[in-house]
Amino acid sequence: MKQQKELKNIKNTKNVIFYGLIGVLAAVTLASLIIIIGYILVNGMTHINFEFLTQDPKRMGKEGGIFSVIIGTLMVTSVGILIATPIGIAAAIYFTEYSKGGKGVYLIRFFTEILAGIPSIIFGLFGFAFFVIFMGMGWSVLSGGLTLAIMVLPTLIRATEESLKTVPMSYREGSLSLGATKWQTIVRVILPCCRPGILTGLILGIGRAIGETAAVMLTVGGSLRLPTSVFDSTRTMAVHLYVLAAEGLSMEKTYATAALLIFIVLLINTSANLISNKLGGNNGNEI
Amino acid sequence: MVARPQMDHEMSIITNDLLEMTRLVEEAIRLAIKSLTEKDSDLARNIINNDEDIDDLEDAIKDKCLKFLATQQPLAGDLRYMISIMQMVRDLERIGDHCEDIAKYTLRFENEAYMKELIDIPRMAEMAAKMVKNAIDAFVNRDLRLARKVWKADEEVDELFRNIYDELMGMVDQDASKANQSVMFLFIAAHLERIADYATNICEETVFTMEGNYEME
Amino acid sequence: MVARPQMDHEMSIITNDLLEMTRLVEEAIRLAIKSLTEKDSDLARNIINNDEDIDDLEDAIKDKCLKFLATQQPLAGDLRYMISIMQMVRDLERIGDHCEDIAKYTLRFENEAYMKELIDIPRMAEMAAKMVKNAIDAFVNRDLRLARKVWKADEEVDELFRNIYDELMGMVDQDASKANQSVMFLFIAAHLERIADYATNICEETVFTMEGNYEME
Amino acid sequence: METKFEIEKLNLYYGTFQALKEIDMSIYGNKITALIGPSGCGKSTFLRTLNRMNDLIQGVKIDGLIKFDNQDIYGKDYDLIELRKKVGMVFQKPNPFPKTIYENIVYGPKIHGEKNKSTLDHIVERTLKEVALWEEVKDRLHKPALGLSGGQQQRLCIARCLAVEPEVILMDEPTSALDPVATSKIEGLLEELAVKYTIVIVTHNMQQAGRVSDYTSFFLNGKVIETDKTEVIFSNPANKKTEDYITGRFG
Amino acid sequence: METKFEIEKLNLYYGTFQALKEIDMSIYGNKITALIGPSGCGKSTFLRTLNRMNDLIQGVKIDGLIKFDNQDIYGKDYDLIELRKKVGMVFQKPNPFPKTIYENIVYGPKIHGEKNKSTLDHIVERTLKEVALWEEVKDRLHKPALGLSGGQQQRLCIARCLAVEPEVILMDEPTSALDPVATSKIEGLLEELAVKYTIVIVTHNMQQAGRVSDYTSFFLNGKVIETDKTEVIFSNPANKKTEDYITGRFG
Amino acid sequence: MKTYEKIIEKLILICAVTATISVALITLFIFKSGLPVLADYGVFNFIFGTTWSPTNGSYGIFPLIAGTLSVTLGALVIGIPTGIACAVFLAEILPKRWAKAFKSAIELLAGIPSVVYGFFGLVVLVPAIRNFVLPIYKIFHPDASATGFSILAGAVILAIMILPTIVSISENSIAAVPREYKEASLALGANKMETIVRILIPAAKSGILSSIILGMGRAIGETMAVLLITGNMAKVPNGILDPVATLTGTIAMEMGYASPTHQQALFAVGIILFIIIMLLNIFAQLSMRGMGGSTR
Amino acid sequence: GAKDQGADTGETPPAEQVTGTVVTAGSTSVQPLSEELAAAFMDGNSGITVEVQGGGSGQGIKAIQEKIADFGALSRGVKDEEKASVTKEFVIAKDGVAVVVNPESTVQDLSIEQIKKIYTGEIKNWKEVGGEDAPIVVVSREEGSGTRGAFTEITKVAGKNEAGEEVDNTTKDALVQGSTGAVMQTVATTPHTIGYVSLGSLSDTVKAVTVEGVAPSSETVLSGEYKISRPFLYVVGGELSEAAQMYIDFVLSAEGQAIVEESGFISVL
Ligand SMILES: Nc1ncnc2c1ncn2[C@@H]1O[C@H](COP(=O)(O)OP(=O)(O)OP(=O)(O)O)[C@@H](O)[C@H]1O
Ligand SMILES: Nc1ncnc2c1ncn2[C@@H]1O[C@H](COP(=O)(O)OP(=O)(O)OP(=O)(O)O)[C@@H](O)[C@H]1O
Ligand SMILES: [Mg+2]
Ligand SMILES: [Mg+2]
Ligand SMILES: O=P([O-])([O-])[O-]
Repeated sequence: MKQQKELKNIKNTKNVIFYGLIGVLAAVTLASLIIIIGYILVNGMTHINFEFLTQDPKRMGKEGGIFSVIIGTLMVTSVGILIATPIGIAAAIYFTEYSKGGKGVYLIRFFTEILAGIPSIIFGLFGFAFFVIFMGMGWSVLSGGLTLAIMVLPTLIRATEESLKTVPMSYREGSLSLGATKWQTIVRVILPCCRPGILTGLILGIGRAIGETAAVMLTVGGSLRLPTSVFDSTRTMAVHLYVLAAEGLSMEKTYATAALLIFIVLLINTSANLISNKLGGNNGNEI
Repeated sequence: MVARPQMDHEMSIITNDLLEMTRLVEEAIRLAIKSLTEKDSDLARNIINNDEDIDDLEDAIKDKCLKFLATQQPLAGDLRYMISIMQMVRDLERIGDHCEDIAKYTLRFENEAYMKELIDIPRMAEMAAKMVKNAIDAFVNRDLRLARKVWKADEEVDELFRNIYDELMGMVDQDASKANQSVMFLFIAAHLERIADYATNICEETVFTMEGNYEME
Repeated sequence: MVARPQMDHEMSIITNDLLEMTRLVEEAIRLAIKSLTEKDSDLARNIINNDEDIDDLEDAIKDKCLKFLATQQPLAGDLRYMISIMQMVRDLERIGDHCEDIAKYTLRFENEAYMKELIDIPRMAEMAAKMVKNAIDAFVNRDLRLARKVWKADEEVDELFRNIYDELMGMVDQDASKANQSVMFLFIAAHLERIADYATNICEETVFTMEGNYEME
Repeated sequence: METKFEIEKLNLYYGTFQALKEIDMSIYGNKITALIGPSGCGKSTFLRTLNRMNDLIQGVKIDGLIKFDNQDIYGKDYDLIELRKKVGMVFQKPNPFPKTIYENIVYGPKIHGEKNKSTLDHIVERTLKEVALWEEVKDRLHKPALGLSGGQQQRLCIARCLAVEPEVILMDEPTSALDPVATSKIEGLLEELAVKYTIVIVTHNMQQAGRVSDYTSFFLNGKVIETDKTEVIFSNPANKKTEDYITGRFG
Repeated sequence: METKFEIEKLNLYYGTFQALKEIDMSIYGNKITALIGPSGCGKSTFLRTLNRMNDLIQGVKIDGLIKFDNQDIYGKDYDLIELRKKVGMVFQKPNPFPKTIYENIVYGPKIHGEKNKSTLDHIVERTLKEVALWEEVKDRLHKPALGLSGGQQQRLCIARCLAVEPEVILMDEPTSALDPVATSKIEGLLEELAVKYTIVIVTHNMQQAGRVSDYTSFFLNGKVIETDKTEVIFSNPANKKTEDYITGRFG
Repeated sequence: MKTYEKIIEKLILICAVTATISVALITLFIFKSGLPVLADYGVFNFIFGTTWSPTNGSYGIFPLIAGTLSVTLGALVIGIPTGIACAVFLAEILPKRWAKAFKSAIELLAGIPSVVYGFFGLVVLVPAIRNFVLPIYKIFHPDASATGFSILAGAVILAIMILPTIVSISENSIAAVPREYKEASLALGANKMETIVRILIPAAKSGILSSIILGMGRAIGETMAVLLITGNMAKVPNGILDPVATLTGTIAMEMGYASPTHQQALFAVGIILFIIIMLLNIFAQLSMRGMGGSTR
Repeated sequence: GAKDQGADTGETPPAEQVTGTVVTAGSTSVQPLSEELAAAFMDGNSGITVEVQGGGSGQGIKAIQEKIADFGALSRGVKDEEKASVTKEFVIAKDGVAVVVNPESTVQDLSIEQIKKIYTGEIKNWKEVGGEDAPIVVVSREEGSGTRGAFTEITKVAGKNEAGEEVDNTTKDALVQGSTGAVMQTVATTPHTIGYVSLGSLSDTVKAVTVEGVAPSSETVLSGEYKISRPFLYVVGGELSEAAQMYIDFVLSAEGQAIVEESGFISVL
């Protein structure tokens, strides 16, 4: 009995320490989040105004707004995502639905994993050497988009694959047993189930693309011009932010750009959450 | 929506078979007595032959019940119903045997005139036949009151049997030459009494099916 | 590892009950005839009283079988075994009833001397008792050969019954005063013949349990 | 009695493991055939050879003959899609697609080229009535199928299967995920379906095999030990192993 | 006969939904009590009130009295951990931890402070023997438990539960994920366990309730309709609803 | 019918090998540019040389490797316990509603561009370390001096950056532990803490491990944030307050201004980085496969 | 030329108007100036687009090699190994390199020798150069930086060794920052720091010290009093396009050089 009591006391102490530690660490995480985002937003929001959003940068961004940069960001990101999405989804489909195992597939998969781990600076070097120079695309939205596409490909593949894997085998069997072909099954049953998963992957990809600096700087260039086609050079917000910060051109604009960037990321995340919640009702994972 | 169409369907087939068998048996009782009273040997021979039908029907019903038990695995009321039927058809079959026996007596006395007019025996036969029919009806319709009535009716049959016994034994005492016929009539009456007994057994089964025990009162 | 300990356990309990009932019934046959031959009214009364035990045992076994069917849901051989037992105990119970009837005759002739020494009837009783015992043994031990032997033995009993019938009717013809006793003995013999019939029915059940049909040959 | 499937000397290997051994069997039209046997004896494997769902699995090797309506379904020219249309399948766990009830049912017909809206409507109504689900769902045809209860879902899957007008329906333990009430509804349905369709059902539930099927096949270790009328199998099987299995003496 | 649990006027609410209504029941020591009833009638809910597993679920409200060995288990001072030790639980799907067989069994004793290696060894051997698994696994005690077959896993889970020396074992459809052979092994086991333990088992399988239990309770819509000896419930239930349910007339 | 299915299959196969082709091209281009330096300078000298001074023709990247590893290690030391604690907190302790909000907030951290982190580190964290951490550090090492540009700064920022990865993958895998395990443990009389420590975390270990490895990959590969705050001193560090230079930081910083040979040297650094990442990936895959057996 | 699709953008040009795109790429120190110049140039020549890219001096060289830019912008001299790919170089401006210290520092002036000793690690404490008793925190630019190149060369931090090879002796204990802004940020916020930044980017968050008594300014650099300065170059790899020629002409014109001065750099005129 006494022993029991002792045991209980030990357990109580352990409990207190355990929960205390977890609570503190979680609080620290949350605090760092709030501090970082808060710091940037507080310092930056006041400088975001209509002009900042609608004017082109002047004097390297020391003055004026970041309109052309916003457009540039949109273009580069869109090109990257538009190229990566179909390829990524198709690749994921290949891995989960078509591949029959074996060394070859294992290798392909392995390299895809490798791709995910390659640092962005190396993508930048590669993009510069390959797209900008070797393919003769110059610094352009297209070069950057293609580089970003390769960069976000593993993210997309992985997310899509994960959600493809959660589609119960029984759906495939159900469809095939009704006389559907494999492709019909994929298009009509499996992919619709994966919409939230693919969307999540897409959002992650967009996030990565928007936030990317090193790779973009080397491939899109740093022109402050408003791009009129995908062959033009431009600058993304992340690059702009980097240049502003690095050259110490204007603290004000630096904070404002950072705040806007965070704001956009926030917006994308929230809308993604909303959309996936909505699609979620249609998701097969629930049974 | 009926959740057990197959089960109900098979049960009703078996019930119908049971009714059919009852009809055959009831008829056998009546015809047996008819052959006796009217000294109709052909009829008697018919009955003896037809007993096989009853036997076959018994086997068929039991087989169906067995298969029903094996495949449908009934419980509670359904289970008791099936068990009762299996017991009943055995009784019905035995009633059939008794009729066959009665018919055999007819044949044995084919060429002899009866020592007396038959009154009580046909009455008794009629009563027994009715009892069998009612017993089965009570079962099939789950009519406890009717079952109890039939069960009670057995007392009358017993009474009647005792009367017949006394009367016949009295006749033997008076005239030993009538002994043979008397004994025969006695046996026939005993058969009928037995048939009535079976009817009461059937009533007991009804009570069992419906209440789960054999308490008649 | 035995996969169905409960089931086997319950089956053996029921089998034991069946054996016990058989023992009681067998004893009842022997004692009934003993009370008759030795004119032992007390014994006769005992038998009549004890019939209730047999009846109770029948109810108990049937109840156990029912519960076994309901809870264990046996199939195939096990199912047939249970069904057979339910049919058999009914027959055993009826054998008991027949013994009771025989004992009642003993009482009826309590104060009368028998017109003749009883030889064939005890022999017949002994045969019937043996048949019952063997029939059940055959069933419990799944001994088809024994079952068939018992089934065949019925012919002897029938033969014996016919002899007794002729003998007794002959006596009545000669001496009408013996009619009463003769008829009684005849009835007793008929009862015994019936008992033997039941034994053959039990044998049929054995064949059914083991082979799934009632074909005896 | 028409023979729908005629199986002769069927052997099936998963890699080197032989899952089916020298199976000979006939499956009769408009009858319900139940396949029973201990876990891993090859019931599902056998069932899935009948509409070639095993083709999906790597390393499956088959020899022997399976004739469906007298044609060798593993023959070179045999149209797999056509086979799967004619030989529908219902699975252990109800697997309606995460679409609406309506979309689930018209999925098959649409795949096979049916576009006419009123024909599709008609198919939906007909099949839902066939599975006795019409009354329950007619007001929510365009609601998600996953909102149905398990038993309703399984009936929907059957309806979906009926929508492509199969001749045979294969069912792999179709009620093992359902509660008794839902199960008995499906069982009731089976008998009605057998009027029009041939049904082959795998079940672990001996009682179920007994209740619903006309024929029962007992599988053991990849072999068919005994096939007979169901009532015979359950009341008086010919083979000792069958009896041991159904009376639970096995193992 | 000893009464292990005495339940009086038990009501349970999930939020506003009342899942159990005025349950009165006694559960007897060293007996097997089966709970049957259609899906959603509250069997699992009831079972889980007995070791307070419902505490885990948010928004559960309970009133009424549950006495275990004459103590109110929902009483203020009642030691929840002690209760769960004494009232073990086995779940529908075999759920051995992803550890070794040995580790699975000693998990409970270790939690409760047992450190002595030889005592633990002894517990492992004893419990595995109790569940008739010792011979099958004694050479692979330190192999992952998930490598066992479903039936073995479930027996392991029972052994794991026995290792903390419970008085009562609650089982929620413990064989519904198993095949008939594994099921009948578990059923065989139950009867042996009932010598030492009190068992409450939820089952959808009426035959199983019939085969293994001493008492059966029929639940319907959160109420106990009838509790009686199993044989009575199955051969001659007092309540019409019970009869309708067990004969499949229900719904 | 059959033919169009075949064509689709081929198309999809092509998409599937895109990633592989990319890796091949990347490898090709990087090796093409970097190999000459490696060949001339000698792999051993390159990797184990302690002087990084391209202008002077010294290409020893050992300090850079040490810098990368120390920062990464620091980030893991901070990030793993915090991340797992956070994951446990989210999965097991916080009520569902709150957990969802918390989790999407943390995922937000993943979306913040790394420049922002670097910038934040530069203006907030570095001074903070100098002003608050250094005095404490001085208690133990009285003659220490530091500017705040340090392994610690890099580690903290990287830890924050990899937190979302660790938290969200770990949380998912903890939440994916079958409920039955938890119930079984509780039903055996274990309390919640015991259940978490002994059952949930071990059962989720493969997910947690992969989250760590992914996080590690991100930490190693991270460029811009580290660049601004670690001081970029190509020297093997002695303590956590020492500045270091990292592989990626050096490439990013110097590539723009480098002369052709210097550029080649940087590509060679890229090769080493590439190989490290490869090894890490192989290790990750192996360890995950090793673990795969013991979980469902 | 790199790109000429710019020709068909905008309204139809007058017959004699030259159209095209001029790309400059390279040093980020030059980039702000290039932006200004380009903007002013485009105001007057609506048919020509001047695209200003950063990337760094090295990238500038690479860009002209690969012909993706017309001009490479360099904030340092052309290295020997680069000479081969450069056909022409234009000095478009000069930039002083200011030596800056943390605003709290008491040091006002440093000699070139002191600076050299500080940057080679010989002098480690401020008190050795007349400041407070505190270790000196040296902040440098990265290897290859134009600013660093000019700074180390002029202060003799770098020089030929005995073998005659060019050696950069910057102390290994220097913090290295990758850009002007980062250096300023570092020096501004970190006590006891010393760094060097482009004069054009100098702001009052840091304190510029006088070198040999001369304060850094356009005038002092222009006059040669302030020693530490470097040229901003436009280099060309091949033939100039017409548009490029017009642009470089503009840059070197008085108008262009005025803009250079406005931007805080030093005119080469
Ligand atoms: N894809 C596969 N690869 C290898 N072996 C397999 C595969 N599928 C099944 N098997 C093996 O083939 C045998 C038969 O499997 P099958 O699934 O047909 O059994 P079953 O009778 O349906 O069992 P259950 O009742 O458990 O569903 C089993 O031993 C099984 O292990
Ligand atoms: N966590 C919960 N929140 C709300 N309602 C619940 C919850 N768990 C169960 N219920 C509801 O309580 C009722 C009883 O559920 P319970 O799980 O006890 O049923 P059951 O009899 O065990 O059914 P089954 O046979 O399907 O396991 C059901 O209507 C169910 O929907
Ligand atoms: Mg199967
Ligand atoms: Mg439940
Ligand atoms: O090349 P810089 O950036 O140092 O001018």
